[in-house]
Order: sequence, then C-alpha cells, then structure tokens
Amino acid sequence: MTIPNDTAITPQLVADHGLKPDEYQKILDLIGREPTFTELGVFSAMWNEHCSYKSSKKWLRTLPTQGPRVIQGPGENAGVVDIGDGQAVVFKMESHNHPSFIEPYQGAATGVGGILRDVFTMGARPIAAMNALRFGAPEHEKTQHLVSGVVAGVGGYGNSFGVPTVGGEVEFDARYNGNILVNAFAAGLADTDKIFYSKAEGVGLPVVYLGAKTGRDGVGGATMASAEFGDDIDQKRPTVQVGDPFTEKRLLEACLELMATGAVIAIQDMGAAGLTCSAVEMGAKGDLGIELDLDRVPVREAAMTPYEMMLSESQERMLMVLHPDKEAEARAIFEKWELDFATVGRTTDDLRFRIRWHGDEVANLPIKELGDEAPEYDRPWIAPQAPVPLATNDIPQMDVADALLKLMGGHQLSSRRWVYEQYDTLIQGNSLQTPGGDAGVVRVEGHPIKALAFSSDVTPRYCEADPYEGGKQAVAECWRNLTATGADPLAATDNLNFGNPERPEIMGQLVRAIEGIGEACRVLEFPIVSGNVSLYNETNGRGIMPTPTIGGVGLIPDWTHLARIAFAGQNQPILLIGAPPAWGTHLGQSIYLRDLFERKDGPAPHVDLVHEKKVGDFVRGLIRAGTATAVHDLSDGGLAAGLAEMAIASGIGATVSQLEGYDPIPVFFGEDQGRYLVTVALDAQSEAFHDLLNEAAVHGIFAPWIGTTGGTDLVLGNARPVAVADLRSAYEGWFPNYMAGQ
Amino acid sequence: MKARVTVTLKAGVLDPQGQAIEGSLKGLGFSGVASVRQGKVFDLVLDGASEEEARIAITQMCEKLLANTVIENYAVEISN
Amino acid sequence: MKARVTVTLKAGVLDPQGQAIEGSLKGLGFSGVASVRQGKVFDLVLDGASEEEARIAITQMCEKLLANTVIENYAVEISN
Amino acid sequence: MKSAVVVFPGLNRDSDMIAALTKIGGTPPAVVWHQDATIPDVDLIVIPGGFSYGDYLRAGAIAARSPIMDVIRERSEKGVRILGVCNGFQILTEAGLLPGVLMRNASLKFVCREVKLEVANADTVFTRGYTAGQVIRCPVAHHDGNYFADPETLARIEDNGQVAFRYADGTNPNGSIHDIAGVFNADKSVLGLMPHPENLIESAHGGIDGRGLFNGLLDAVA
Ligand SMILES: Nc1ncnc2c1ncn2[C@@H]1O[C@H](COP(=O)(O)OP(=O)(O)O)[C@@H](O)[C@H]1O
Ligand SMILES: [Mg+2]
Repeated sequence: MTIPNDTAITPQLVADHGLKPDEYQKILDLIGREPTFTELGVFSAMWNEHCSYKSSKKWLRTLPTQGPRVIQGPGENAGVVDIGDGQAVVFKMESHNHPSFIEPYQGAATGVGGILRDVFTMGARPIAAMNALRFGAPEHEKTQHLVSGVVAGVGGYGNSFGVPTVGGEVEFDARYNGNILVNAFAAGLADTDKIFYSKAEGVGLPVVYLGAKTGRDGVGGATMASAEFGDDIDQKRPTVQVGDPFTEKRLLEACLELMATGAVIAIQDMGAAGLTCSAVEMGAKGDLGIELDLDRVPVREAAMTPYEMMLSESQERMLMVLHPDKEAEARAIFEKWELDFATVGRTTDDLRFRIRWHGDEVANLPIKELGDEAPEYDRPWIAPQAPVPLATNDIPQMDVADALLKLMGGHQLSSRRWVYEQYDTLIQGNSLQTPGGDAGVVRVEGHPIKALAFSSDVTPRYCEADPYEGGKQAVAECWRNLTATGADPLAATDNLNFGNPERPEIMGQLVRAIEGIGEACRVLEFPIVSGNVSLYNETNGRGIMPTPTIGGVGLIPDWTHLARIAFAGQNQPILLIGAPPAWGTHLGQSIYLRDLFERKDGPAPHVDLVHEKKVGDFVRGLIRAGTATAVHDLSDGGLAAGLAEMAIASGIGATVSQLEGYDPIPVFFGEDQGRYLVTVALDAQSEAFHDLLNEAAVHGIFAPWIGTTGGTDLVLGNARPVAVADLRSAYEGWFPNYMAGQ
Repeated sequence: MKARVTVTLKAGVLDPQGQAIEGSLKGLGFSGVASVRQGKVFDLVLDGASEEEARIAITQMCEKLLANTVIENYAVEISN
Repeated sequence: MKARVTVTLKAGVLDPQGQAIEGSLKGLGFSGVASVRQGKVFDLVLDGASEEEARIAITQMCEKLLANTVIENYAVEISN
Repeated sequence: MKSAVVVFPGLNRDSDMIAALTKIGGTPPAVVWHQDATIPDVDLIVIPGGFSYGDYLRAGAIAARSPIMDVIRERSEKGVRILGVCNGFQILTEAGLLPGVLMRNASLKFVCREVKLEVANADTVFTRGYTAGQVIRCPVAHHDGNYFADPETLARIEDNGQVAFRYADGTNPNGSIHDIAGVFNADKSVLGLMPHPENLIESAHGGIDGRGLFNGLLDAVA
C-alpha cells in the first residue's frame, strides 16, 4: 500500500513529535512502512503521555474503581455513580496546566469547557463545578497576573455556560512559579438508563461532526502538554485555543435534545488531539474501523492540511455515531441551535483508521493498535526517604494569639472570597452551601430532600514529604470534608499532577502517591471512578510539588440535616472528635512551621484510615440525628484555624480552655489527621451530653469537650483573647489586598 | 498628545464575538457580510512627551497591559 | 471590500474599563497618562458591493447593532 | 394569572425563573423560544438572566434586536407587564424599553454575592409586595450591572419615581450611579433589575426576600 507523502520523516521530525526512537521503531514494525506526516501526527497524539497514560497506566490499574454504586469507572469521559431513584451523578476532574500558564484566561476557560463537555457527553446536565488552583509564590512577578487571568477565565466560562461553581482550592508556593496548576472538576446529573458511551456499534453507520468549526487552534497542544517547559517556550507555542461558552451552552442543549430522540449510538467529545483521539476511541472500543473524509469537516480557516485537521484542538466539538434513519432529525436539532452538523465518515468492519482528503488516502492505520498498542512503561522509581521526626525540644514558640492572627491573614489560610465571588455560585437555584464551607452542596433537582456534596483536596507539602501518606491524606481530607456536611462519601476522581516521570525520584512520588490513594480509597470505600494524569510539570528541570488532587462526591439523603461550619449559637459545648489525648501533637510539615518559621521539615502527619472511618461515621451520625449544630473538619493550621473559621463564619466567639499542662503550640497548631470540631445544643451538665461523650468512648473515639461558644472573642487557652472582628479582617483582607498590589 | 491604540486578534485565533455579530448581522438582513472580527481601541491622552517618547511608552503599555500579545496584535497611531 | 468600524463612547459617558486601565497604567509606572477611553473596532469583509453601497449598509449596521447610539459614536473607514 | 418566559440562546437562568414563577404562582409559565412567531396571551412577560448570544457585543445587544422583541414591544403597549432580570434588564435597555444602559462593573469583575436592596418605590404592581424604604436581601450575579444614564435621564427617572430598587447599606457591587439596581419605564409597566429575586424564594436558598416581587405581581395581575 502506498500513500502519497510530501513531508520527509526525519529523525528530527520524529523527535519533535515527542516520539522516542524505540517508539518510532514500534510504529514501523506495526505498520510495516514509513508513516505519512499525517500518520506521524496521529501516532504522536495517541501515544503521548496525555492520551496513552504510558507512564502511569501500570499504577493506575491498582486503584480501586468498583463499588456497589459505581455504574461506570475510569475509561469513559467521566465516572458514573448511582444516587438512587433512577439517577446518577457523572463527574471528572481534568488539568489544563500548561495552557493556563501560557494564556491564563483562555487556558483556564477552555479547561472548564473541556470538563463540562466530558460530563454532558455522557448525557448528564452539569450541576456543579469546582476548580483547584495552584500558583507560584505570591511575590513572584507572574503570580498576580496569572491569578487574575485564571480566575477570570474559570468564571468567564462557567458563569456564561450556567453551572454553579461550588468549591475549589487556591494555594501559593514557589514550586509552582513556572508551572501553575489549573484542575477543573464538573459533575452532572443523568438518569441511569440514559447514560451515553463512546463505544461505536454497527457497521456502515454515519460518523457525525457537531458543534464549532475546526481551526488551527492548539495544533501540537497534546504534545506540548507532555513536554517540559524550557526558556524556549515561546517557540513551542501553538495557536492558543479560545473558549466560546456561548457555543458550548448551545452544544449542551443540542446534545441533550438529540440524546432524548434516541438517535445517538455513541458519542465522544473532541478534547486533546480532537478528531484523532475521538474517532480512534469510538472505533477501537467498538471493534470497528473508522473512515473519515476530511473534505467534509467544517473548517474555519482556508487551506487546512489533513495533519492540522486531525490534530486541531478547536473547542466545543463533538463526534457521534448516529442511527442512519435519525440523521435528518438530528440535523434539524443542530440547525435550530445554529451549530455545525456534518457527516464526516462511517464505521467499517476492517479495524482500520482511514483518512481521505482531496481524493487521496492520507492515513490508513490499524485502529486497535493506535490505542491498545501504545507503549506502556514500567519506569524505574525510587521510594522517597521519609523525613526524620522533629526533635521533641525543637518546637519554635510564638504567642498563640499572634500566631493565629498572622496565619489567618496569610496567603495559605485567608479567605478565598476574592476568587469565588467571581464565580456564579447560585445559578440553577439549587445551591445549599456555596464556597466557604467544608464542601459545596447542591440539592438534586426534582427531589424534595436529596442533595450532593462536593470537595476538592490535596496537601502537596505532605505529598512531597511522604507521597504515600500524602496520597492517603488527600483522599481522607476529601472524604472528611464531605462527611462534615453530613454526606455519605460516594466516590472520587483524581487529578495526578507530577513532574517528569523519566526521573526515578519523580516516578517514585507518583507510584507511592497512587499506592496511598488506593489504600485510602479501599479502606474508606471511596472508589476512584475517573481521573486525569498530568506529568512533566517542570520548568528547567525543577518539578512542582507532587499534587494528586482528589475531587469527591457525597450524597446527603436529607438536606434539612445539612451541617455547616458557622457556630450556631451562644453557649454551645465544642467537642474535638477524633483527637489524640493531647488534642493535637503533630507539627511536621505544618503551616505553623512553614509560614511562621520558614521550616519545611518533619514527617507528614499519619492518617489512620480505620480510625478515620470510625470517627467520620460517628460525626455523620451526630449530624443525621440532628445533634450536631455546627461541624468543621481540621486541616491546615490545626485546631486554632478551625475554631477561627467557625467563629468568623458566625460572628460568635468561643472559649477553649479545658486543657492544662500541654505545650499550646502542638495543641493549637498541630495538624493531626482525622479530627472534627462539633458543637451541640446541649447543656454540658445534662445527661444527654454525658451520654454523648459516653457513646464516643464506647466507639473508642476520644471526643473531649474543649470549650464553649459565646461572646465576641476567641480565647485559646491562656492566650490573650482575640476579637472575632479582628480575625475576620485579617482573614478577609489578605486576598483583596494582594490583588490590589498592597 | 493623543494616541490611539488598536488591538486586534491575530489571524487564526477564534473570535467568538466576531462570529456572534456576524450571525446577528445576517439575521438582521445584511446578507453581504462575509466576516466580522472584533477588536479594541484605546484612546490615550498623554501629558507632555515628545512623539518619540510617547511611542516608546505606548509600545511598553501595549506589551505590558493593553494587548495580550499571545493572541493579539496592536497598532499605535499618534496624533499631534 | 474591507471596512473598519470604530465605536467609541460619547464624551461624558462613564467608562469603567478606560478608568480601570488608566489606574493600572499608572500603577505600572506610566505617570504621563492623563486619560484612557476604551472603544471597539469591527473589521468587516463585505461581498461585492460598491463603496457607496457598502457605506450605506455599514451605517445601517452601526445604527441597528454595532453601536448603542445612546452612549456611543461610530466611525466608518472603507479600504479598497 | 398567566405568564410567559422568553428564552434566547445563551440565557441560563431561565430554569431558575420558571421554577420561581411555578412555585409562587402555582402554574408554570409558558416558555417562548426567541424564534417563535408569537407569545401566548399572558399578563406578564419575563426575560430571565444569562448571557444571550454570549453577551459578545454588549450585554443584551444582540437579543434586543431579535424579531420577538417587536412582539414584546407591542404587548407592552397593550398593557402587558414586562419584567427583565439581569440579562433581561440589559436586553430591555438595549431595546429602548427602559432608560439608561448597563455598563461593565466598575471592578471589571463578575460579581456573585448577596447585597441589600432598598425598595425605592413600592407603589407599583411589581413592588407592592414590599413597603417603601424596606431593605431586603438579594443575590446578584453579573458582569455588566453598572447602571448609567445621562444627567437629564437620571433626573427624569428620579423625579418620576422610576427607580425601583437601590443597593443599600454600602453594598453597591458594581458602581451603579445613584446606587440604582432596578428601574421602571415611565408608566411603571416595565421593570428591569440586576439582582436575582428568583434565587431567594425558599428556605433552601437561605431566605425568601425575593418572594415579595412575585407575590405582589401575581396578586396584582391575578
Ligand atoms: N478556586 C476556588 N473556587 C471556589 N471555591 C474555592 C476556591 N478555593 C477555595 N474555595 C473555597 O474556600 C473554602 C476554603 O478552602 P480550603 O481551605 O481548601 O477548604 P478545606 O480546608 O475545607 O478543604 C472552601 O469552601 C473552598 O471550596
Ligand atoms: Mg474542611
């Protein structure tokens, strides 16, 4: 077979496509001839890290992905989990790190657009979004510009599309100076019997292109996402993708309308390496070949080559296999929404991926091998060394009140209001808890009392100190945040952001983090149903901190028993549920050491998963029984920060003075895991209160009564009282001041 | 000293604004419209600077703020 | 036929974007900036029309859509 | 009382508005697609919020030039009440059915938060569910809510009681002149406002201050 090719395939060209010599040899062996330029592009797109998961696949397989409620685990556009009553929640998280560094607004916007598309491709209407953002040091010259662009982009797309953004994370660290992280999460709701998949079925059926036209956007983008940045980044820059949320909103409505007609056999959105990945996946999954006629692809620009069309990452596009007798009906729907609709190919029975253009065949490749035979590596890795414990006499001291005020007004613990007020958190009218609590909560449309909770978590500094414990902690914190609202954690999605896996230390971080995530998910019965891997997050050889972001979803059977973090009234006893005997002990890798003393030493806190589950189940029980009046889990900044957040949210103070004879620093700033603050509307002298304490003890849970709400000051042990108003102004001040350049 | 900076999208960059306007113009019956691309103008008044100095300053303003040079081109016109 | 329509705010109409940009430019150290007003440009390509016809059509487009004549002025420039 | 919600492509708070009208009025409104030739016989026509046509030219500009707006204008002349919320308000000003314009927020940023609104004129069908001077809670969510009118227009609408709502207690989120959050046309049969009363009508929303608008309206035209 000969296919005309006017571009010579040189070793340099192969290397420019991110293909290693042995990978290229594998291509030659597979097809028995030199690939055409277009074919080389197709291989590079399918075999790069982003699409093939070649470095991570071996380890991803070890994650628990099944559970009684899991309808669809990893491998489709998004995970699907049963929430009862014939409905399912469909969700996923995905990174758009490199594009956001190059063009923060459009990079973030198209990241949000991509994840929304993943969700509605499955037939689900998006109901909630989150965004986990990591920027360089606040004082780094690019940071402020990147923050303002990324946040505007996330909002610009999500707000216009019409999905409430109910949660997320924002962190700053110098390790992200040259490589920010933008991880976008979306969840949607669908009927369990109307989920759509990407597997094509049936020979000779039309392959239909829908949505926006194809331009040269991001040609080479998927390859770029799998390459390290260097100083020559400008040369590598492809045409930036621009998001069009108006088109996406129409695409959503048109797709859902079309799905309801029964015309759709298979559907796949065009994400990274657009037409290539989507067509190959649909065919390969269904054991079918695909033939495309590029002359029919709607294009936005003149003289596009087949190579460009196959690799274009133009946004807001979909590929479908349709029932032939419904083609006209489908076309009418798309025309009503003023979107492009073109039959660009058909399914075949020969397992080939054929591309025709101007009467020539420009590619003819074995479709299964493009996906299944992608290289898979067992990359060498070395287990990271756990840091030595802090010496017992090595606890830097500081006035507790001063330390608290400084931390609450610092970049790590301060309010993210500046960010989330740029997001529409209320649209759709179902938001029960908007950002600022432990998890965002939206009620299930059409159901009187059911709701879903969402949280996104990871603590990269723990992952760096100990990727295994850090991986566990990310899952546990997410599970805890969901639990703190009263939700049953259902399942999670993971977004694994790491450096260059070809370096054994980095590969070691990835392996150990996945092992930790897997362990936590197993014990907590919190399966991973979708995810995304972003590697090569490095600039000039320096990697980011290992950042496996976990996005979790929980189910609240009755939202009238939804717990919030604000103290609910005066004179309510405060319990520290799940505490070690000294309330708090662990200062290794704490915010106290890092942000007040510039120390990054000590081990990451240990997560006792069995204890975690027991404590969480107990707290959830208190919420469901209506006993808990306010609940907040403890994370960064420990007990002091947790109390301050509850006080600020309510305007009510608290006095916490029951513990004597311990060093106050670990007590108030230790970051021991598995702890919750819970208030109850019970008299501390009452029998009911004592019964509660007894019940905790019976479960083997230490749940000391540590203090009482009331007044307008927060009093921590013997420290000077701090006015809640002062805490609030520190807490609310940092972000707006920083963005105003003060 | 007055100056006008015109910022336009680079060729090949998607222009959803232009597209929507094009669609609307056609809907309003302007059938001859083959394409619309939208851009921005900034009219600046500068205090006492020579044309030379003004041009240098404005170029810097464009690079730093007025244009997003990843996706936009700019042109500077100085009048009087 | 190509045309450029420039739409600018009428004098006296508040320009939040211009003001914010003026503030940012000063913040960046461009001290000589006395004022900034932001406007829009539309680059149109029109199919086969005489310059005369094009000008009439474009003026209608401005009146009907491109400019909000309550607050905006427009200018039309036709090239070739 | 019969109502209709008009939907343009890109609007996204239509379902919120339909839910509010249904929950408070008891019957769902008619939903009219912008390409429909006509609007059923109703007492109230609502244009909800969102980003019609992406708000890509000026907020509301493209929708305001759609043929359905001629139908709305005709109905308005016949005394049908017209309510525009957020993008609906922007569309009504762009269509010339309400005075003034809505410009980019002074912060240049989208803003979603709760504000306080003072009811500036409670003596209309829209606002009779409130008392004059009453301060209510209400969420906003917009990028272009910065109300502006030239001095004569401003004087005229102020004198004529055409200001419906003002941001109160220093909560103006967008730089609107005279803290204006909502305005009527001259005979008070058309109301446009930036805040979203439809997102504060049940305990799940954390408050019901938005109900007053719908209650007053539904009673009046019932
Ligand atoms: N980028 C963001 N978008 C939306 N909400 C955010 C964002 N960043 C932080 N938040 C919200 O701010 C609150 C505090 O965040 P965080 O400290 O990460 O919470 P937690 O410690 O409970 O995980 C949460 O409610 C979170 O959802
Ligand atoms: Mg929390």
